[in-house]
Amino acid sequence: MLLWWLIGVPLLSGALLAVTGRRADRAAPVAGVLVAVAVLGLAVAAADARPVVDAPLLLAGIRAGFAVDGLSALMVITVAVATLAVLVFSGGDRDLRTSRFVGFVLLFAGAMLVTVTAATLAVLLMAWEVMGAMSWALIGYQWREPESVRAAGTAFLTTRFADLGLYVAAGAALAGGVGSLALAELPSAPTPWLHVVAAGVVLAALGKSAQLPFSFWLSQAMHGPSPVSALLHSATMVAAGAYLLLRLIPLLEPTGWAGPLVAWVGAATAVLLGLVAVAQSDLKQLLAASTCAQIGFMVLAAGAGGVAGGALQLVAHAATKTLLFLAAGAWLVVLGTKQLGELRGAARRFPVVGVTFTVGAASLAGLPPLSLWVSKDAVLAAVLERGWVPLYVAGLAGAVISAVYSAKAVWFVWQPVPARTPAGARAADGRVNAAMSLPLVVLAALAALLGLLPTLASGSLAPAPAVWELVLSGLLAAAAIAVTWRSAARIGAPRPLASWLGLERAAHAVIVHPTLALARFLARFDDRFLDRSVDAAARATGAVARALDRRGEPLVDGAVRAVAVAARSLGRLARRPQTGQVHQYYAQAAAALALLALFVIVVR
Amino acid sequence: MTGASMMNENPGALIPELLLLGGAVVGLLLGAWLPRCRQWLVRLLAAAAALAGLAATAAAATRPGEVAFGTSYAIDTLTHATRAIVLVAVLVALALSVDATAGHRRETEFVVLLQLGALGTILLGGANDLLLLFAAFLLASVPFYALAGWDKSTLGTEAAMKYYLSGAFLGVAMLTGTAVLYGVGRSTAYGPLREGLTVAPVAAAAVGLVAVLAGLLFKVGGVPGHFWVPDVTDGTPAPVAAIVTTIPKIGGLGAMYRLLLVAIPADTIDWPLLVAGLAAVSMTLGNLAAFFQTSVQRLLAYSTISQVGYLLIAVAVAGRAGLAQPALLFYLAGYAITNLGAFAVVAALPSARTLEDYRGMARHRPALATALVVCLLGLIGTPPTAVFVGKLTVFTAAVEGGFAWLAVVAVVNTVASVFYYLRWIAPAFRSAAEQAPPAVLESGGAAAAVSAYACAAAAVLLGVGAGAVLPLLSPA
Amino acid sequence: MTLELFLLLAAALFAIGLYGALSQQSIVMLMMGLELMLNGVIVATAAFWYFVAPGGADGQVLIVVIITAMAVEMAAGFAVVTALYRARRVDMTDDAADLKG
Amino acid sequence: MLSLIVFLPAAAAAVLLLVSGTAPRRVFIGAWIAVSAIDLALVVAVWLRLVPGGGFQFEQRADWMPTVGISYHVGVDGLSLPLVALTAVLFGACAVFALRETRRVKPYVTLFLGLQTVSLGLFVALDLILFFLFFDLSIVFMYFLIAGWGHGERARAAALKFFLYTFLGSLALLLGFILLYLAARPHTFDIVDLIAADPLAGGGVYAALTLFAVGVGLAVKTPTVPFHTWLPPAHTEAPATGSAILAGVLLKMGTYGFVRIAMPILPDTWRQFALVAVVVGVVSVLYGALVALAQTNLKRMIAYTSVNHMGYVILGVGAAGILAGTDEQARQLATTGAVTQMVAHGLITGALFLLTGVLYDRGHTYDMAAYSGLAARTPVFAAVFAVAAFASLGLPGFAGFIAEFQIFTGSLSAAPVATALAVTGILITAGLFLLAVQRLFLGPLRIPDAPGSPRPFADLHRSEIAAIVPLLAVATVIGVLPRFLLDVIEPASRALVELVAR
Amino acid sequence: MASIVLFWVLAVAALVFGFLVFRLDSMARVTFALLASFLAVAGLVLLLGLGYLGVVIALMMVIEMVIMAVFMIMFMMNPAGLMPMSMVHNKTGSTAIALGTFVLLAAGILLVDWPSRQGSPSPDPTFALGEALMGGQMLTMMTLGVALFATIVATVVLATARGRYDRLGDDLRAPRADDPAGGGVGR
Repeated sequence: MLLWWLIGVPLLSGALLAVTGRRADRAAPVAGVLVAVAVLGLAVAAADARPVVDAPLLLAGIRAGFAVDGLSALMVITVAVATLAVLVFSGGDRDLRTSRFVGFVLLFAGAMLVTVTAATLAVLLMAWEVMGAMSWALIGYQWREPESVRAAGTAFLTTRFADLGLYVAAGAALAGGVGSLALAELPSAPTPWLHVVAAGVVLAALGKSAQLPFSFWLSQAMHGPSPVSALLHSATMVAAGAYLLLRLIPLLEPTGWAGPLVAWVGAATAVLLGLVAVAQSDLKQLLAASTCAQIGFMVLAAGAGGVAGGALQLVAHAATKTLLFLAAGAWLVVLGTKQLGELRGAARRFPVVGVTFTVGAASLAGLPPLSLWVSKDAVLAAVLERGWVPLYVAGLAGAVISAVYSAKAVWFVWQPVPARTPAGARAADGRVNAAMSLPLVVLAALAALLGLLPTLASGSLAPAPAVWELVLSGLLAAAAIAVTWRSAARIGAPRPLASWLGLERAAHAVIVHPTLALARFLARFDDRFLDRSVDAAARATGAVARALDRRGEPLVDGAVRAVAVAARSLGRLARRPQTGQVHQYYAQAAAALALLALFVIVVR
Repeated sequence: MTGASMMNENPGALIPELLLLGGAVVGLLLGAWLPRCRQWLVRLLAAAAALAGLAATAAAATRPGEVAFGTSYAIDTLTHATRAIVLVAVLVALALSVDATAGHRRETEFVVLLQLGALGTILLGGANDLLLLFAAFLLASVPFYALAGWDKSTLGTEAAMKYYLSGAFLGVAMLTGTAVLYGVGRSTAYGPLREGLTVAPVAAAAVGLVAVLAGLLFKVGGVPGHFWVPDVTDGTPAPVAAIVTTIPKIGGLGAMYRLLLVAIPADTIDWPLLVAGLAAVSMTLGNLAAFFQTSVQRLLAYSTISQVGYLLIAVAVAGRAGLAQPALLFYLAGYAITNLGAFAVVAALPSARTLEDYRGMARHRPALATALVVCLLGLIGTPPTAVFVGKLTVFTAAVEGGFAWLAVVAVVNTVASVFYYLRWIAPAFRSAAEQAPPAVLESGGAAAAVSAYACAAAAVLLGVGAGAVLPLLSPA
Repeated sequence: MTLELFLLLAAALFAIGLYGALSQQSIVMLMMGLELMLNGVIVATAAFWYFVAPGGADGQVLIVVIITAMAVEMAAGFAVVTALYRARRVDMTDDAADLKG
Repeated sequence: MLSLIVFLPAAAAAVLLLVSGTAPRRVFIGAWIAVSAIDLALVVAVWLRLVPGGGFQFEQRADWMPTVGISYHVGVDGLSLPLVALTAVLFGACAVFALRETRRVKPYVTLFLGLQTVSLGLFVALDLILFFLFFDLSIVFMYFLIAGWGHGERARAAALKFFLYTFLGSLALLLGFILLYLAARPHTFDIVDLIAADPLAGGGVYAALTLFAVGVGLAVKTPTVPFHTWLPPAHTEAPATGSAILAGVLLKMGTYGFVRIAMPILPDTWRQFALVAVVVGVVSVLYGALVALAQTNLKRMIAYTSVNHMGYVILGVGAAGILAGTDEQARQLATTGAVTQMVAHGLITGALFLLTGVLYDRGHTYDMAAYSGLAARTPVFAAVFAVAAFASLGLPGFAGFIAEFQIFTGSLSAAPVATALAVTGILITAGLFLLAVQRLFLGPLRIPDAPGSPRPFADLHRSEIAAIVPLLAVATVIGVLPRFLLDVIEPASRALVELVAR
Repeated sequence: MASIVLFWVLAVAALVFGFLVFRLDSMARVTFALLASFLAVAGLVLLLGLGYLGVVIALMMVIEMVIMAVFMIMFMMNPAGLMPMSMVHNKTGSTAIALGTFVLLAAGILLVDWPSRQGSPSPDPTFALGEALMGGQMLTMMTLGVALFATIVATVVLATARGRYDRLGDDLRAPRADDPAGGGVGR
């Protein structure tokens, strides 16, 4: 029952708010926060009680099962916290104090909660897709802006493309005899289907997590409000992919290929998208790319089988990234810009935001003793345990790069306030109100302290990173920061990196444009050819008739033109014998009768 | 089989026919003494005769079948059904012609000619001997020639001329065929003829059969004896057109069915294929030619040609499909009532001659428009009208009799026919610009309209109640 | 005197009549063609009776039927021509061809 | 009971015909709403008393034409009852929606009541001829609705095409029925008897031809590629309610025919040619989705998505006929999904068509390029449309997902490649619906300046909300709590799958 | 022998006169040519032993042709053949069809294996005919009778311009028939 409440409360209250519309705008922010608090309470309770429930869904075997186990417990709390933080923060933003926004956020969070507690593929897929749709609604929240709308579409379509993998996986699981579609039973599918299931799951997870080659949608998603980004990038949506992979490590293992593939994709994303982040001049874009890169570590962990490391990374990153996005959002609200160049001195002018941002960035950079430093090394330890040295090296490179871009961001905001206000930026008279600051502080604390979690729950982290690894990564991070600090202003932005490796253009060129072209071609085909050939037989016969009667005038009725023309010709032909002349009737009748007699004689 | 022992000249077996004849003779005499405006008595007498004939038919149908007047006249289910359908058609024709003929100086003759023609048609259906067949052909033809020219208009007389010339020419063919069949079969009675034909030279028998069929095709208006149909239907008043496109078909098809089934061994002449071909050509030609007609009567004329095509399917499978006879007879009944209904609508709007004249009909004459739609959809074969059951049984019989291809042709044709029926329905339901009914939609009288309603209702009821009727139509 | 000879004669008369029926414009002349065709049929019928089935009377009755038919059709034809002539002052088939199509 | 449900609207129509046409239009539409409500209540009563898995229930059988094996035979089971309910719901919605209809209300209402009888009758018919009767009459009624209340001259052309095309299909169906009738000993048109007899067991050319005729007839109505070309013009030119019924109910007649007639009566042949159905289904899915994607006319677009959605149904029933390499559960899932999809599509697309009717009512064009940013002016309309669009693109939480998910998972083992291809259909539909929502409602405001402007571009009226929202609500309930529906369908689809496998 | 000669003479006569029907210009001559052809055929029928029928044909045709001659003269232009004229259409086609028909028929006649003769003529064919007419074919004759009756009604309807109501008023009460040209016995 607890679990039903956990997923029911946000979903129902969210749906209620979303449906109520403007009438509830006034009460929405408060209601949202209250619900979020309730959810957090439920989440904690659920994490403690570890409930398992289910209900019949489709055919007898396929049930709507939910369960909270270790991984889920961690996730539900993370999700609840992130949601609460985001709702509290957005309460301070005038544009977001609508029941529509709060409703969608709650629905979104509810869907994520369902995702992380789902025990069967069917329910997981449902929540997974709802999350995608809600991301559309949230990214496109400012629907009058064509860019946000387009960004929303891109996000939804890209993730849905990946979701197709889950549909196929579900089918393949059923084909493979896993009639219940239970996640736990998926690995028991026989070979041909096992691979299909794994491939589908991997595709879906990579798409949701904006791993290569799907990363571009996350860049677009920055058009949404900052709290949305915070939610999307931290505990939900992109994290869902990583969560799914972590949850289904037992499925990846027996295939032989899925683990290494996933690991390599994760590592590649960590490195390449890290470089992309370095090249960004827009703070939110930088953070977005860094999200991809950081999620890459989780994916790497999943590929290497390091559940604990991956989960830790997930939680730590959630706290950190929520913090960073909210900070960026706060600046965006008060300063009206998110360009790094225009944010010079922002931290000095808004010290609370600046400090918390710096804490978050330091964590992101992997500076000891902050949370991501630990979690990253936990992931890398899992990789190393496998003996995948190249991957380990790549991971370290990724870590170094993350230090570089974190340092770059921090460098900018702590620069002295420029003398003249950049054009287009809002006059700096805004204040960061309490609703915004409170979550920042809390999150900063979390981001800093979550690294201690494994030590609290002693021994739960396996394999634990060796001391030398921790030291090595800490040193590398520090060194990278030091180097960056001095050259931050000169970091260039190579085109491919600045434009997110051109992934979106590639997607357009490879998938969107051909599809549209095919669609247009087929539409023309449908109109011009298929429609007209409705009665090709009649036309063929009609050809002779038309030769006899060329005067066939164009018919008003365009739709049935081809048939009609043919029919008209035939109709005229059929009327030709009726000349009105009796002697011609006679001749025709006589000839016809003679033919009939001959016919009868011949066929006999 | 022969001679006196079987000789049955009991006139009691022919009560319906005699009633018709008596009605005609008495009616003619009566009419000679009646004032012009009291000629409706003759019509009443004719109706009474027809009703009495129906009662007699019903009574006779309960008795087992027999052969009367030597072997020349068969009284069986086919004959009973022919009688019943023709008599009902006569009743409808009497009703729907009231508006056009009441008080006319030749009203009496109209009624009498109708009765005589109907009598000939019934005899056609029962004829079991080539000689009687031709005599009945003659009797079923001449009165209708006169009906065609009855109104003495320029178009009506032209129609009569064409009708007559077609009939004379194909009548000659029919006599030729009779002579040839007699020559190779040594008899004109169907039973002995069949024995004679089993050993007869095929070529001569084929020529004879085709020539005899030519006359019957003239009666039913099937290709190649169809040339008169459009011209006569178009040139005559709607009641006459209704009569000549409906009544002769009933007996003609019955005669064809009996002739082929009883007298012509399919082993000698492949008549099923012949009739199937005729059916296919008839329905196709009729439908195609109807496509772009603008005159409603001409359109209906071609539609009757196509309907003959469907009816011929049942003839083609005579003896090869159990359903052939009930299918034929039921379709005939449904066709007769539906076709008369459509013509009744035309008769009710005597000024509307083209499809475009019917524009706005639904608004100004909603009931009549409904009747029209029911009848036209009925002719298409939309369930649950009678023609649908007819088509269903006919198609079933066709497939059962090995003519699946013919059923396919019929299906395609049915779809094609929808087009021109809809060309008529569509303007009727288009809103007319003006509020007042246009002049062309002025009523021609209540009788035709009432007949139209009755026919439309009957077409549906017959379809719905087909279950009760069909068992009566199977061969005993 | 054989059946074939009679039949050939009948066929010849029939063909001549057919030619007349097809080629004559005047309705009455056309009717003559039809009569001539029936003339041939009479010959054929009589021959069939004599050479094939002399035992029965069907052939004879057929001839009676043919003669009656000739009379009936003649009468009907004249009546039609009269009516047509009264209505439109023509007696040619070609001139009465308003109904077509 | 069933006969009452079926003929109540017709009786009401007959009574209404006697009422003068000058009576206030509320009388007619009120009567229609009342009749629909009663019908719906009766259907609910039947639903509550139905024993799932109990075969045909509420059967009534009376000889009609015993000599040709035709009887009046009606009954419902788990396959037909959901569709009966769908029909009742949709007609109720259309009745409410019609409150704003002003043109010739009397014939409009009587035609719709007639159509209601016909539609309900088709889904309860257990005799082929009875089925055909309703099948054919649906064409006739719909023809008059399109021609009479459509958009002008083109509507008549579209109606004509609709009539001719679907009539050809119905006659092909009739030929197939005749072949079935002749194959059975004793000859009968009774569906139950035919299923029991399995007259064409063993296949052969005759059986193949029979299935071909039946299949073509149903495929035209469904419609599947390449028999779909009547659909876009018919939908585009039809009035909103007509489109809703056409898409929501009439298209189902085709697919229902597959599960009621083609599959159980011709199991061997169905299995033999199941792959054809699968291919046709997949082609319809992709083709319909792609062509819809390229449309600029909103109603045409939705019409093509019908082709797409019906393609899933065909895929599902086709997969149910492939025994090799599948287990019964998968086939059953595919069948259940196919039936669920019929219901889901009826509700969702019905709502969408009613919404396009609203759009046309306000802007007098379906051209999406003429609109933009309507959400500013008509927030409720935008929200309802967006919900309907997301429901239609198969978002979980709505009925469409439940259906499509079952079809995909059930079909994959039978036809892996085809299903994998078909899955991409949901991506394309997602794209096109997003595009449509984006073009119409989002971005800066733009309203077509049709003649007669300035016109208020009003938001949804109360009657429109009352018509459309319940449809989406039902779709949502099915999407969230599908058991009440699946409990009815599943036993029947199990029985069907067993019949196909025999 | 004599019968053979007679056959040929009559056959040739029937054909020649028949042919002349469509070659002569004068309507009167045409009519009589047709009559001659009929008479020749009547002779042939007599030759085959059907005395009664031969005579009937001859009588019938004489009457018919006389009536026809009257009609010819009534309606047709050029009744006396004063000027040569042609009133034919589609001569080529007609000729082709007629010749074709003849060729086909003749080929058929010569190729077909006609049935052999069965039975023999009754001693009195006329009596046999009468027996048939009063026996097995009675209904045929009755029908023909009714057909003649119908023909009378039909021809009257078609051919008369004025009916009883024109002559005697709508209630048939006129004391005198109103005829444009007086008629009847009392003239």
